[in-house]
Amino acid sequence: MEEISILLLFDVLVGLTLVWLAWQTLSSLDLFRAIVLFIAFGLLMALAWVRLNAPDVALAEATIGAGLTGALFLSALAQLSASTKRKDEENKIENS
Amino acid sequence: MRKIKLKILEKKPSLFTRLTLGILMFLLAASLAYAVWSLPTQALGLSAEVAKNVEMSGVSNPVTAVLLNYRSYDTLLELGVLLLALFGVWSLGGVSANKSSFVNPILDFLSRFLVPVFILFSGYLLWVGGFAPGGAFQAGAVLAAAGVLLFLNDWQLERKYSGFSLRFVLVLGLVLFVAIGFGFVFLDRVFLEYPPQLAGGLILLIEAAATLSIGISLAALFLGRDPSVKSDSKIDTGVHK
Amino acid sequence: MTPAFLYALVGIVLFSIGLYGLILYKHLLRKILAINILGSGVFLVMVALAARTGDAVPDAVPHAMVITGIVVAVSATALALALMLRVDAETGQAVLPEDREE
Amino acid sequence: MNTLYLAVALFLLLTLIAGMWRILHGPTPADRMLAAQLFGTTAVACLLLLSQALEQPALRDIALVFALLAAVTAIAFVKRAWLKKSDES
Repeated sequence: MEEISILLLFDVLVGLTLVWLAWQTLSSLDLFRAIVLFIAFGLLMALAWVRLNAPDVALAEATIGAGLTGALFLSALAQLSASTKRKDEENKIENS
Repeated sequence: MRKIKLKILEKKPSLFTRLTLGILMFLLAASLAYAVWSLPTQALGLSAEVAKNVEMSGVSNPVTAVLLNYRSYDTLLELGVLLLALFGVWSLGGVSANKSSFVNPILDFLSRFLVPVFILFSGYLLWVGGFAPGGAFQAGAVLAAAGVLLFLNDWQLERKYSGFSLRFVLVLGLVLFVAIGFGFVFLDRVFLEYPPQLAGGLILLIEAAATLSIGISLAALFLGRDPSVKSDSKIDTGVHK
Repeated sequence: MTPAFLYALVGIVLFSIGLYGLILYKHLLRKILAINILGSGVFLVMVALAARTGDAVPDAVPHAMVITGIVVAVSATALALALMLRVDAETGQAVLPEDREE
Repeated sequence: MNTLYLAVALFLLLTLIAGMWRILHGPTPADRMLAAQLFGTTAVACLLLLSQALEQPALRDIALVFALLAAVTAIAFVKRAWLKKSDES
Protein backbone atom coordinates (compact mmCIF):
# COMPACT_ATOMS: atom_id res chain seq x y z
CA MET A 1 0.00 0.00 0.00
CA GLU A 2 2.91 2.28 0.86
CA GLU A 3 4.34 1.86 -2.60
CA ILE A 4 1.10 2.87 -4.28
CA SER A 5 0.82 6.05 -2.23
CA ILE A 6 4.46 6.96 -3.03
CA LEU A 7 3.77 6.39 -6.73
CA LEU A 8 0.61 8.49 -6.55
CA LEU A 9 2.57 11.31 -4.92
CA PHE A 10 5.17 10.92 -7.69
CA ASP A 11 2.45 11.19 -10.33
CA VAL A 12 0.90 14.27 -8.74
CA LEU A 13 4.30 15.99 -8.51
CA VAL A 14 5.18 15.15 -12.13
CA GLY A 15 1.77 16.37 -13.31
CA LEU A 16 1.89 19.65 -11.40
CA THR A 17 5.46 20.35 -12.50
CA LEU A 18 4.53 19.67 -16.12
CA VAL A 19 1.72 22.21 -15.97
CA TRP A 20 3.92 24.74 -14.18
CA LEU A 21 6.75 24.30 -16.69
CA ALA A 22 4.34 24.69 -19.61
CA TRP A 23 2.96 27.90 -18.15
CA GLN A 24 6.43 29.32 -17.43
CA THR A 25 7.61 28.36 -20.94
CA LEU A 26 4.79 30.22 -22.62
CA SER A 27 4.66 33.28 -20.40
CA SER A 28 8.45 33.85 -20.50
CA LEU A 29 9.44 37.00 -22.37
CA ASP A 30 13.06 35.87 -22.57
CA LEU A 31 13.12 33.46 -25.51
CA PHE A 32 16.26 31.63 -24.39
CA ARG A 33 14.68 30.99 -20.99
CA ALA A 34 11.53 29.70 -22.70
CA ILE A 35 13.59 27.24 -24.76
CA VAL A 36 15.51 25.89 -21.76
CA LEU A 37 12.22 25.46 -19.89
CA PHE A 38 10.83 23.61 -22.90
CA ILE A 39 13.84 21.24 -22.88
CA ALA A 40 13.16 20.52 -19.19
CA PHE A 41 9.48 20.01 -20.07
CA GLY A 42 10.48 17.34 -22.59
CA LEU A 43 12.59 15.53 -19.99
CA LEU A 44 9.70 15.44 -17.56
CA MET A 45 7.32 14.24 -20.27
CA ALA A 46 9.55 11.16 -20.61
CA LEU A 47 9.01 10.43 -16.89
CA ALA A 48 5.25 10.78 -17.43
CA TRP A 49 5.33 8.25 -20.30
CA VAL A 50 7.25 5.85 -18.07
CA ARG A 51 4.57 6.14 -15.39
CA LEU A 52 1.86 5.50 -17.99
CA ASN A 53 3.52 2.19 -18.86
CA ALA A 54 4.55 3.36 -22.32
CA PRO A 55 8.33 2.77 -22.49
CA ASP A 56 8.33 2.90 -26.31
CA VAL A 57 6.88 6.40 -26.26
CA ALA A 58 9.27 7.41 -23.48
CA LEU A 59 12.20 6.24 -25.60
CA ALA A 60 10.98 8.22 -28.62
CA GLU A 61 10.40 11.33 -26.49
CA ALA A 62 13.83 10.94 -24.87
CA THR A 63 15.73 10.55 -28.15
CA ILE A 64 13.90 13.40 -29.88
CA GLY A 65 13.60 15.67 -26.85
CA ALA A 66 17.23 15.29 -25.75
CA GLY A 67 18.89 15.06 -29.16
CA LEU A 68 16.92 17.16 -31.62
CA THR A 69 14.36 19.62 -30.26
CA GLY A 70 16.81 21.51 -28.07
CA ALA A 71 19.40 21.79 -30.83
CA LEU A 72 16.77 22.87 -33.38
CA PHE A 73 15.35 25.63 -31.19
CA LEU A 74 18.73 26.90 -29.97
CA SER A 75 20.06 27.01 -33.51
CA ALA A 76 16.97 28.86 -34.76
CA LEU A 77 17.20 31.34 -31.89
CA ALA A 78 20.86 32.05 -32.66
CA GLN A 79 20.06 32.83 -36.30
CA LEU A 80 17.00 34.84 -35.30
CA SER A 81 18.75 37.06 -32.80
CA ALA A 82 21.54 37.73 -35.32
CA SER A 83 19.11 39.13 -37.88
CA THR A 84 17.02 41.12 -35.41
CA LYS A 85 20.22 42.57 -34.01
CA ARG A 86 21.21 43.71 -37.49
CA LYS A 87 17.82 45.30 -37.87
CA ASP A 88 18.21 47.14 -34.55
CA GLU A 89 21.54 48.59 -35.68
CA GLU A 90 20.02 49.70 -38.98
CA ASN A 91 17.29 51.50 -37.07
CA LYS A 92 19.86 53.20 -34.87
CA ILE A 93 21.76 54.52 -37.90
CA GLU A 94 18.56 55.71 -39.55
CA ASN A 95 17.37 57.47 -36.45
CA SER A 96 20.66 59.20 -35.65
CA MET B 1 30.90 37.35 -19.47
CA ARG B 2 28.51 40.10 -20.33
CA LYS B 3 25.00 39.46 -19.17
CA ILE B 4 22.92 38.79 -22.24
CA LYS B 5 19.45 40.20 -22.44
CA LEU B 6 17.46 38.54 -25.17
CA LYS B 7 14.14 40.03 -24.18
CA ILE B 8 11.75 40.50 -27.02
CA LEU B 9 9.72 43.63 -27.25
CA GLU B 10 6.17 42.48 -27.12
CA LYS B 11 3.35 44.50 -25.70
CA LYS B 12 1.50 42.63 -23.01
CA PRO B 13 -2.03 41.88 -24.16
CA SER B 14 -4.75 43.83 -22.35
CA LEU B 15 -6.24 42.43 -19.17
CA PHE B 16 -9.64 42.09 -20.87
CA THR B 17 -8.21 39.90 -23.66
CA ARG B 18 -6.27 37.74 -21.25
CA LEU B 19 -9.25 37.33 -18.94
CA THR B 20 -11.71 36.47 -21.72
CA LEU B 21 -9.34 33.97 -23.29
CA GLY B 22 -8.51 32.52 -19.88
CA ILE B 23 -12.19 31.95 -19.08
CA LEU B 24 -12.77 30.38 -22.51
CA MET B 25 -9.79 28.05 -22.05
CA PHE B 26 -11.01 27.13 -18.56
CA LEU B 27 -14.44 26.22 -19.95
CA LEU B 28 -12.78 24.17 -22.70
CA ALA B 29 -10.59 22.33 -20.18
CA ALA B 30 -13.54 21.73 -17.86
CA SER B 31 -15.71 20.26 -20.61
CA LEU B 32 -12.87 18.06 -21.87
CA ALA B 33 -12.21 16.89 -18.30
CA TYR B 34 -15.90 16.07 -17.92
CA ALA B 35 -15.75 14.08 -21.17
CA VAL B 36 -12.76 12.08 -19.93
CA TRP B 37 -14.35 11.62 -16.50
CA SER B 38 -17.50 10.14 -18.02
CA LEU B 39 -15.51 7.50 -19.94
CA PRO B 40 -15.45 4.03 -18.37
CA THR B 41 -12.47 3.52 -16.02
CA GLN B 42 -11.75 0.13 -17.55
CA ALA B 43 -11.45 -0.20 -21.29
CA LEU B 44 -9.42 -2.79 -23.13
CA GLY B 45 -9.41 -0.93 -26.45
CA LEU B 46 -7.63 -2.97 -29.09
CA SER B 47 -5.10 -4.55 -26.72
CA ALA B 48 -6.81 -7.97 -26.91
CA GLU B 49 -6.67 -8.02 -30.71
CA VAL B 50 -3.05 -6.88 -30.64
CA ALA B 51 -2.08 -9.60 -28.15
CA LYS B 52 -3.98 -12.30 -30.08
CA ASN B 53 -2.23 -11.67 -33.38
CA VAL B 54 1.23 -10.77 -32.15
CA GLU B 55 2.65 -14.25 -32.94
CA MET B 56 1.69 -13.82 -36.58
CA SER B 57 3.24 -10.36 -36.89
CA GLY B 58 6.87 -11.49 -36.88
CA VAL B 59 7.88 -9.46 -33.81
CA SER B 60 7.04 -9.82 -30.13
CA ASN B 61 6.97 -6.14 -29.16
CA PRO B 62 3.31 -5.13 -29.61
CA VAL B 63 4.13 -1.49 -30.44
CA THR B 64 6.51 -2.51 -33.24
CA ALA B 65 3.88 -4.96 -34.46
CA VAL B 66 1.32 -2.15 -34.68
CA LEU B 67 3.76 0.25 -36.33
CA LEU B 68 5.20 -2.08 -38.95
CA ASN B 69 2.46 -4.63 -39.49
CA TYR B 70 -1.12 -3.93 -38.38
CA ARG B 71 -1.10 -0.21 -39.09
CA SER B 72 1.85 0.09 -41.43
CA TYR B 73 -0.05 2.66 -43.50
CA ASP B 74 0.62 5.13 -40.68
CA THR B 75 4.34 4.49 -40.74
CA LEU B 76 4.49 4.61 -44.53
CA LEU B 77 2.69 7.95 -44.69
CA GLU B 78 4.77 9.24 -41.78
CA LEU B 79 7.94 8.62 -43.82
CA GLY B 80 6.28 10.62 -46.60
CA VAL B 81 5.46 13.48 -44.21
CA LEU B 82 9.09 13.58 -43.07
CA LEU B 83 10.25 13.91 -46.69
CA LEU B 84 7.66 16.63 -47.38
CA ALA B 85 8.85 18.64 -44.38
CA LEU B 86 12.42 18.32 -45.66
CA PHE B 87 11.41 19.49 -49.14
CA GLY B 88 9.62 22.41 -47.51
CA VAL B 89 12.73 23.43 -45.60
CA TRP B 90 14.93 23.04 -48.68
CA SER B 91 12.56 25.07 -50.83
CA LEU B 92 12.83 27.96 -48.38
CA GLY B 93 16.49 28.27 -49.29
CA GLY B 94 17.63 28.48 -45.72
CA VAL B 95 20.08 30.79 -44.06
CA SER B 96 23.65 29.63 -44.36
CA ALA B 97 25.00 29.13 -40.88
CA ASN B 98 28.08 31.12 -39.96
CA LYS B 99 31.13 28.93 -40.19
CA SER B 100 33.83 29.61 -37.67
CA SER B 101 37.34 28.76 -38.76
CA PHE B 102 38.31 28.00 -35.19
CA VAL B 103 38.21 24.26 -34.42
CA ASN B 104 37.62 23.58 -30.77
CA PRO B 105 39.86 20.61 -29.83
CA ILE B 106 37.55 19.51 -27.01
CA LEU B 107 34.46 19.45 -29.22
CA ASP B 108 36.46 17.78 -31.95
CA PHE B 109 37.56 14.99 -29.62
CA LEU B 110 34.10 14.67 -28.10
CA SER B 111 32.40 14.27 -31.46
CA ARG B 112 35.01 11.79 -32.66
CA PHE B 113 34.33 9.79 -29.52
CA LEU B 114 30.53 10.14 -29.37
CA VAL B 115 29.46 9.71 -32.99
CA PRO B 116 30.52 6.05 -33.25
CA VAL B 117 28.81 5.37 -29.90
CA PHE B 118 25.61 6.97 -31.22
CA ILE B 119 25.71 4.86 -34.36
CA LEU B 120 26.29 1.70 -32.33
CA PHE B 121 23.42 2.61 -30.00
CA SER B 122 21.18 3.32 -32.96
CA GLY B 123 21.86 -0.17 -34.27
CA TYR B 124 21.12 -1.61 -30.84
CA LEU B 125 17.76 0.19 -30.65
CA LEU B 126 16.87 -1.03 -34.13
CA TRP B 127 17.62 -4.65 -33.23
CA VAL B 128 15.99 -4.55 -29.81
CA GLY B 129 12.78 -3.10 -31.31
CA GLY B 130 11.61 -6.59 -32.32
CA PHE B 131 11.07 -7.77 -28.75
CA ALA B 132 11.47 -4.78 -26.39
CA PRO B 133 10.95 -1.00 -26.50
CA GLY B 134 12.87 0.42 -29.43
CA GLY B 135 12.52 0.44 -33.18
CA ALA B 136 13.04 2.47 -36.31
CA PHE B 137 11.89 5.86 -35.01
CA GLN B 138 14.00 5.80 -31.88
CA ALA B 139 17.02 4.42 -33.73
CA GLY B 140 16.56 7.04 -36.45
CA ALA B 141 16.41 9.82 -33.89
CA VAL B 142 19.68 8.66 -32.29
CA LEU B 143 21.28 8.54 -35.74
CA ALA B 144 19.99 12.08 -36.36
CA ALA B 145 21.55 13.19 -33.08
CA ALA B 146 24.90 11.91 -34.39
CA GLY B 147 24.35 14.01 -37.52
CA VAL B 148 23.43 17.07 -35.45
CA LEU B 149 26.60 16.64 -33.43
CA LEU B 150 28.67 16.57 -36.63
CA PHE B 151 26.93 19.63 -38.07
CA LEU B 152 27.45 21.52 -34.82
CA ASN B 153 31.13 20.79 -35.26
CA ASP B 154 31.07 22.49 -38.69
CA TRP B 155 31.34 19.18 -40.45
CA GLN B 156 30.35 19.30 -44.10
CA LEU B 157 29.08 16.54 -46.32
CA GLU B 158 31.47 16.02 -49.19
CA ARG B 159 30.04 17.39 -52.40
CA LYS B 160 30.23 14.09 -54.25
CA TYR B 161 27.85 12.55 -51.69
CA SER B 162 25.44 15.45 -51.35
CA GLY B 163 23.70 14.93 -54.68
CA PHE B 164 22.38 11.56 -55.75
CA SER B 165 23.73 9.53 -52.80
CA LEU B 166 22.01 11.75 -50.23
CA ARG B 167 18.70 11.68 -52.08
CA PHE B 168 18.93 7.93 -52.51
CA VAL B 169 19.28 7.39 -48.76
CA LEU B 170 16.51 9.90 -48.03
CA VAL B 171 13.91 8.03 -50.10
CA LEU B 172 15.29 4.52 -49.40
CA GLY B 173 12.92 3.81 -46.49
CA LEU B 174 9.81 4.93 -48.35
CA VAL B 175 10.73 3.19 -51.61
CA LEU B 176 11.62 -0.11 -49.95
CA PHE B 177 8.43 0.00 -47.87
CA VAL B 178 6.25 0.57 -50.93
CA ALA B 179 8.18 -2.01 -52.98
CA ILE B 180 7.75 -4.73 -50.36
CA GLY B 181 4.13 -3.68 -49.83
CA PHE B 182 3.38 -4.02 -53.52
CA GLY B 183 5.61 -7.08 -53.97
CA PHE B 184 3.15 -9.36 -52.22
CA VAL B 185 0.14 -7.92 -54.03
CA PHE B 186 1.18 -10.11 -56.96
CA LEU B 187 1.23 -13.13 -54.64
CA ASP B 188 -2.47 -12.80 -53.82
CA ARG B 189 -2.15 -10.64 -50.75
CA VAL B 190 -3.43 -7.14 -50.01
CA PHE B 191 -1.15 -4.11 -50.06
CA LEU B 192 1.31 -4.09 -47.11
CA GLU B 193 0.42 -7.60 -45.97
CA TYR B 194 3.39 -9.89 -45.35
CA PRO B 195 3.35 -13.68 -45.17
CA PRO B 196 3.69 -14.58 -41.45
CA GLN B 197 6.79 -16.76 -41.88
CA LEU B 198 8.70 -13.97 -43.63
CA ALA B 199 7.30 -11.08 -41.57
CA GLY B 200 10.13 -10.93 -38.99
CA GLY B 201 12.87 -10.58 -41.58
CA LEU B 202 10.90 -8.19 -43.77
CA ILE B 203 10.10 -5.94 -40.82
CA LEU B 204 13.76 -5.81 -39.84
CA LEU B 205 14.73 -4.98 -43.44
CA ILE B 206 12.12 -2.20 -43.68
CA GLU B 207 13.07 -0.88 -40.26
CA ALA B 208 16.76 -0.77 -41.16
CA ALA B 209 16.02 1.24 -44.31
CA ALA B 210 13.55 3.45 -42.43
CA THR B 211 16.12 4.10 -39.68
CA LEU B 212 18.62 5.37 -42.23
CA SER B 213 16.03 7.54 -43.97
CA ILE B 214 14.58 8.97 -40.74
CA GLY B 215 18.03 9.66 -39.29
CA ILE B 216 19.37 11.38 -42.39
CA SER B 217 16.11 13.33 -42.92
CA LEU B 218 16.03 14.65 -39.36
CA ALA B 219 19.71 15.60 -39.50
CA ALA B 220 19.10 17.35 -42.84
CA LEU B 221 16.13 19.18 -41.27
CA PHE B 222 18.52 20.47 -38.62
CA LEU B 223 21.01 21.63 -41.25
CA GLY B 224 18.16 23.55 -42.87
CA ARG B 225 19.42 23.84 -46.43
CA ASP B 226 20.15 21.60 -49.36
CA PRO B 227 23.83 20.60 -49.00
CA SER B 228 24.19 20.23 -52.78
CA VAL B 229 23.52 23.97 -53.19
CA LYS B 230 26.66 26.02 -52.70
CA SER B 231 26.56 27.59 -49.25
CA ASP B 232 27.97 30.95 -50.42
CA SER B 233 25.26 31.51 -53.05
CA LYS B 234 22.65 33.39 -51.08
CA ILE B 235 19.14 33.11 -52.40
CA ASP B 236 17.63 36.47 -53.29
CA THR B 237 14.88 37.19 -50.80
CA GLY B 238 13.37 39.83 -53.05
CA VAL B 239 13.54 42.52 -50.39
CA HIS B 240 15.68 45.56 -50.97
CA LYS B 241 17.41 46.45 -47.79
CA MET C 1 -8.43 9.05 -8.85
CA THR C 2 -6.36 6.67 -10.94
CA PRO C 3 -2.98 7.69 -12.40
CA ALA C 4 -4.47 7.39 -15.90
CA PHE C 5 -7.16 9.94 -15.11
CA LEU C 6 -4.65 12.22 -13.41
CA TYR C 7 -2.42 12.27 -16.49
CA ALA C 8 -5.40 12.71 -18.81
CA LEU C 9 -6.33 15.77 -16.75
CA VAL C 10 -2.76 17.10 -16.99
CA GLY C 11 -2.91 16.55 -20.75
CA ILE C 12 -6.12 18.55 -21.01
CA VAL C 13 -4.63 21.41 -18.98
CA LEU C 14 -1.48 21.38 -21.17
CA PHE C 15 -3.69 21.50 -24.27
CA SER C 16 -5.58 24.51 -22.91
CA ILE C 17 -2.41 26.34 -21.87
CA GLY C 18 -0.89 25.67 -25.29
CA LEU C 19 -3.97 26.97 -27.09
CA TYR C 20 -4.01 30.06 -24.86
CA GLY C 21 -0.37 30.79 -25.70
CA LEU C 22 -0.87 30.09 -29.40
CA ILE C 23 -3.71 32.63 -29.63
CA LEU C 24 -2.32 35.29 -27.34
CA TYR C 25 1.40 35.62 -28.04
CA LYS C 26 2.64 37.24 -31.20
CA HIS C 27 6.25 36.14 -31.52
CA LEU C 28 6.41 33.15 -33.87
CA LEU C 29 8.93 31.24 -31.75
CA ARG C 30 6.54 31.42 -28.83
CA LYS C 31 3.72 30.24 -31.08
CA ILE C 32 5.83 27.24 -32.15
CA LEU C 33 6.60 26.41 -28.51
CA ALA C 34 2.86 26.69 -27.77
CA ILE C 35 2.00 24.24 -30.58
CA ASN C 36 4.54 21.78 -29.20
CA ILE C 37 3.05 21.98 -25.70
CA LEU C 38 -0.46 21.66 -27.11
CA GLY C 39 0.61 18.56 -29.02
CA SER C 40 2.21 17.04 -25.93
CA GLY C 41 -1.09 17.53 -24.12
CA VAL C 42 -2.95 15.63 -26.84
CA PHE C 43 -0.39 12.79 -26.76
CA LEU C 44 -0.70 12.62 -22.98
CA VAL C 45 -4.50 12.26 -23.14
CA MET C 46 -4.19 9.53 -25.78
CA VAL C 47 -1.64 7.46 -23.86
CA ALA C 48 -3.49 8.00 -20.57
CA LEU C 49 -6.70 6.67 -22.11
CA ALA C 50 -4.73 3.68 -23.46
CA ALA C 51 -3.56 2.85 -19.92
CA ARG C 52 -7.08 2.05 -18.66
CA THR C 53 -6.56 -1.71 -19.07
CA GLY C 54 -6.13 -2.38 -15.35
CA ASP C 55 -3.26 -4.78 -14.71
CA ALA C 56 -3.04 -5.92 -18.32
CA VAL C 57 -0.60 -4.55 -20.90
CA PRO C 58 -1.71 -1.09 -22.14
CA ASP C 59 -3.25 -0.72 -25.57
CA ALA C 60 -0.41 -0.60 -28.09
CA VAL C 61 -2.32 1.14 -30.90
CA PRO C 62 -2.41 4.64 -29.34
CA HIS C 63 1.25 4.18 -28.31
CA ALA C 64 2.24 3.56 -31.92
CA MET C 65 0.18 6.55 -33.07
CA VAL C 66 1.84 8.79 -30.47
CA ILE C 67 5.34 7.66 -31.53
CA THR C 68 4.47 8.52 -35.13
CA GLY C 69 3.01 11.80 -33.86
CA ILE C 70 6.17 12.73 -31.98
CA VAL C 71 8.33 12.29 -35.08
CA VAL C 72 5.85 14.22 -37.23
CA ALA C 73 5.74 16.97 -34.58
CA VAL C 74 9.52 17.39 -34.61
CA SER C 75 9.66 17.55 -38.41
CA ALA C 76 6.78 20.05 -38.44
CA THR C 77 8.65 22.09 -35.83
CA ALA C 78 11.75 22.13 -38.01
CA LEU C 79 9.69 23.33 -40.98
CA ALA C 80 7.96 25.96 -38.83
CA LEU C 81 11.29 27.24 -37.55
CA ALA C 82 12.63 27.49 -41.10
CA LEU C 83 9.51 29.45 -42.11
CA MET C 84 9.95 31.71 -39.09
CA LEU C 85 13.57 32.43 -40.04
CA ARG C 86 12.46 33.25 -43.57
CA VAL C 87 9.75 35.65 -42.29
CA ASP C 88 12.37 37.21 -40.04
CA ALA C 89 14.81 37.59 -42.94
CA GLU C 90 12.13 39.20 -45.14
CA THR C 91 10.55 41.58 -42.67
CA GLY C 92 12.99 41.85 -39.77
CA GLN C 93 10.29 40.75 -37.34
CA ALA C 94 9.37 37.21 -36.45
CA VAL C 95 5.63 37.87 -36.26
CA LEU C 96 2.65 37.26 -38.51
CA PRO C 97 1.80 40.08 -40.96
CA GLU C 98 -1.34 41.17 -39.05
CA ASP C 99 0.64 41.51 -35.81
CA ARG C 100 3.44 43.57 -37.31
CA GLU C 101 4.35 46.77 -35.53
CA GLU C 102 5.56 49.55 -37.74
CA MET D 1 13.46 -2.68 -0.72
CA ASN D 2 11.18 -1.47 -3.51
CA THR D 3 9.61 1.05 -1.16
CA LEU D 4 13.07 2.44 -0.48
CA TYR D 5 13.82 2.72 -4.22
CA LEU D 6 10.55 4.50 -4.82
CA ALA D 7 11.12 6.84 -1.89
CA VAL D 8 14.57 7.75 -3.24
CA ALA D 9 13.07 8.30 -6.71
CA LEU D 10 10.50 10.63 -5.16
CA PHE D 11 13.27 12.49 -3.32
CA LEU D 12 15.21 12.87 -6.58
CA LEU D 13 12.09 14.27 -8.23
CA LEU D 14 11.87 16.83 -5.43
CA THR D 15 15.51 17.88 -5.92
CA LEU D 16 14.78 18.12 -9.65
CA ILE D 17 11.90 20.48 -8.96
CA ALA D 18 14.14 22.49 -6.64
CA GLY D 19 16.62 22.75 -9.53
CA MET D 20 13.95 24.57 -11.52
CA TRP D 21 14.63 27.68 -9.46
CA ARG D 22 17.98 28.07 -11.24
CA ILE D 23 16.34 27.73 -14.66
CA LEU D 24 13.71 30.30 -13.79
CA HIS D 25 16.01 32.87 -12.21
CA GLY D 26 19.24 32.47 -14.18
CA PRO D 27 20.89 34.93 -14.09
CA THR D 28 23.12 34.00 -17.08
CA PRO D 29 22.10 31.66 -19.94
CA ALA D 30 24.88 29.26 -18.88
CA ASP D 31 23.25 28.89 -15.45
CA ARG D 32 19.93 28.01 -17.02
CA MET D 33 21.48 25.54 -19.45
CA LEU D 34 23.50 23.79 -16.75
CA ALA D 35 20.37 23.49 -14.61
CA ALA D 36 18.61 21.83 -17.56
CA GLN D 37 21.55 19.44 -17.90
CA LEU D 38 21.25 18.69 -14.18
CA PHE D 39 17.59 17.87 -14.87
CA GLY D 40 18.77 15.25 -17.34
CA THR D 41 21.25 13.71 -14.91
CA THR D 42 18.65 13.51 -12.14
CA ALA D 43 16.15 11.98 -14.57
CA VAL D 44 18.73 9.26 -15.37
CA ALA D 45 19.00 8.32 -11.69
CA CYS D 46 15.23 8.51 -11.30
CA LEU D 47 14.68 6.20 -14.28
CA LEU D 48 17.22 3.66 -13.02
CA LEU D 49 15.50 3.52 -9.62
CA LEU D 50 12.08 3.18 -11.24
CA SER D 51 13.37 0.42 -13.53
CA GLN D 52 14.51 -1.55 -10.48
CA ALA D 53 11.38 -0.89 -8.43
CA LEU D 54 8.82 -1.48 -11.18
CA GLU D 55 10.83 -4.37 -12.69
CA GLN D 56 10.89 -2.84 -16.14
CA PRO D 57 14.40 -3.37 -17.56
CA ALA D 58 13.52 -1.33 -20.65
CA LEU D 59 13.72 1.85 -18.59
CA ARG D 60 17.49 1.40 -18.46
CA ASP D 61 17.62 2.00 -22.21
CA ILE D 62 15.78 5.29 -21.70
CA ALA D 63 18.27 6.28 -19.00
CA LEU D 64 21.08 5.41 -21.42
CA VAL D 65 19.51 7.62 -24.10
CA PHE D 66 19.35 10.55 -21.71
CA ALA D 67 22.94 10.04 -20.58
CA LEU D 68 24.23 9.81 -24.17
CA LEU D 69 22.19 12.50 -25.86
CA ALA D 70 22.47 15.13 -23.14
CA ALA D 71 25.76 16.13 -24.78
CA VAL D 72 23.99 17.23 -27.97
CA THR D 73 21.91 19.96 -26.31
CA ALA D 74 24.93 21.16 -24.32
CA ILE D 75 27.08 21.41 -27.46
CA ALA D 76 24.25 23.12 -29.36
CA PHE D 77 24.15 25.69 -26.57
CA VAL D 78 27.91 26.24 -26.58
CA LYS D 79 28.17 26.51 -30.35
CA ARG D 80 24.99 28.39 -31.21
CA ALA D 81 23.91 30.43 -28.21
CA TRP D 82 27.01 31.17 -26.17
CA LEU D 83 30.26 31.53 -28.12
CA LYS D 84 28.68 33.87 -30.62
CA LYS D 85 27.70 36.36 -27.96
CA SER D 86 31.10 36.39 -26.29
CA ASP D 87 32.75 36.84 -29.69
CA GLU D 88 30.73 39.96 -30.31
CA SER D 89 31.22 41.55 -26.91
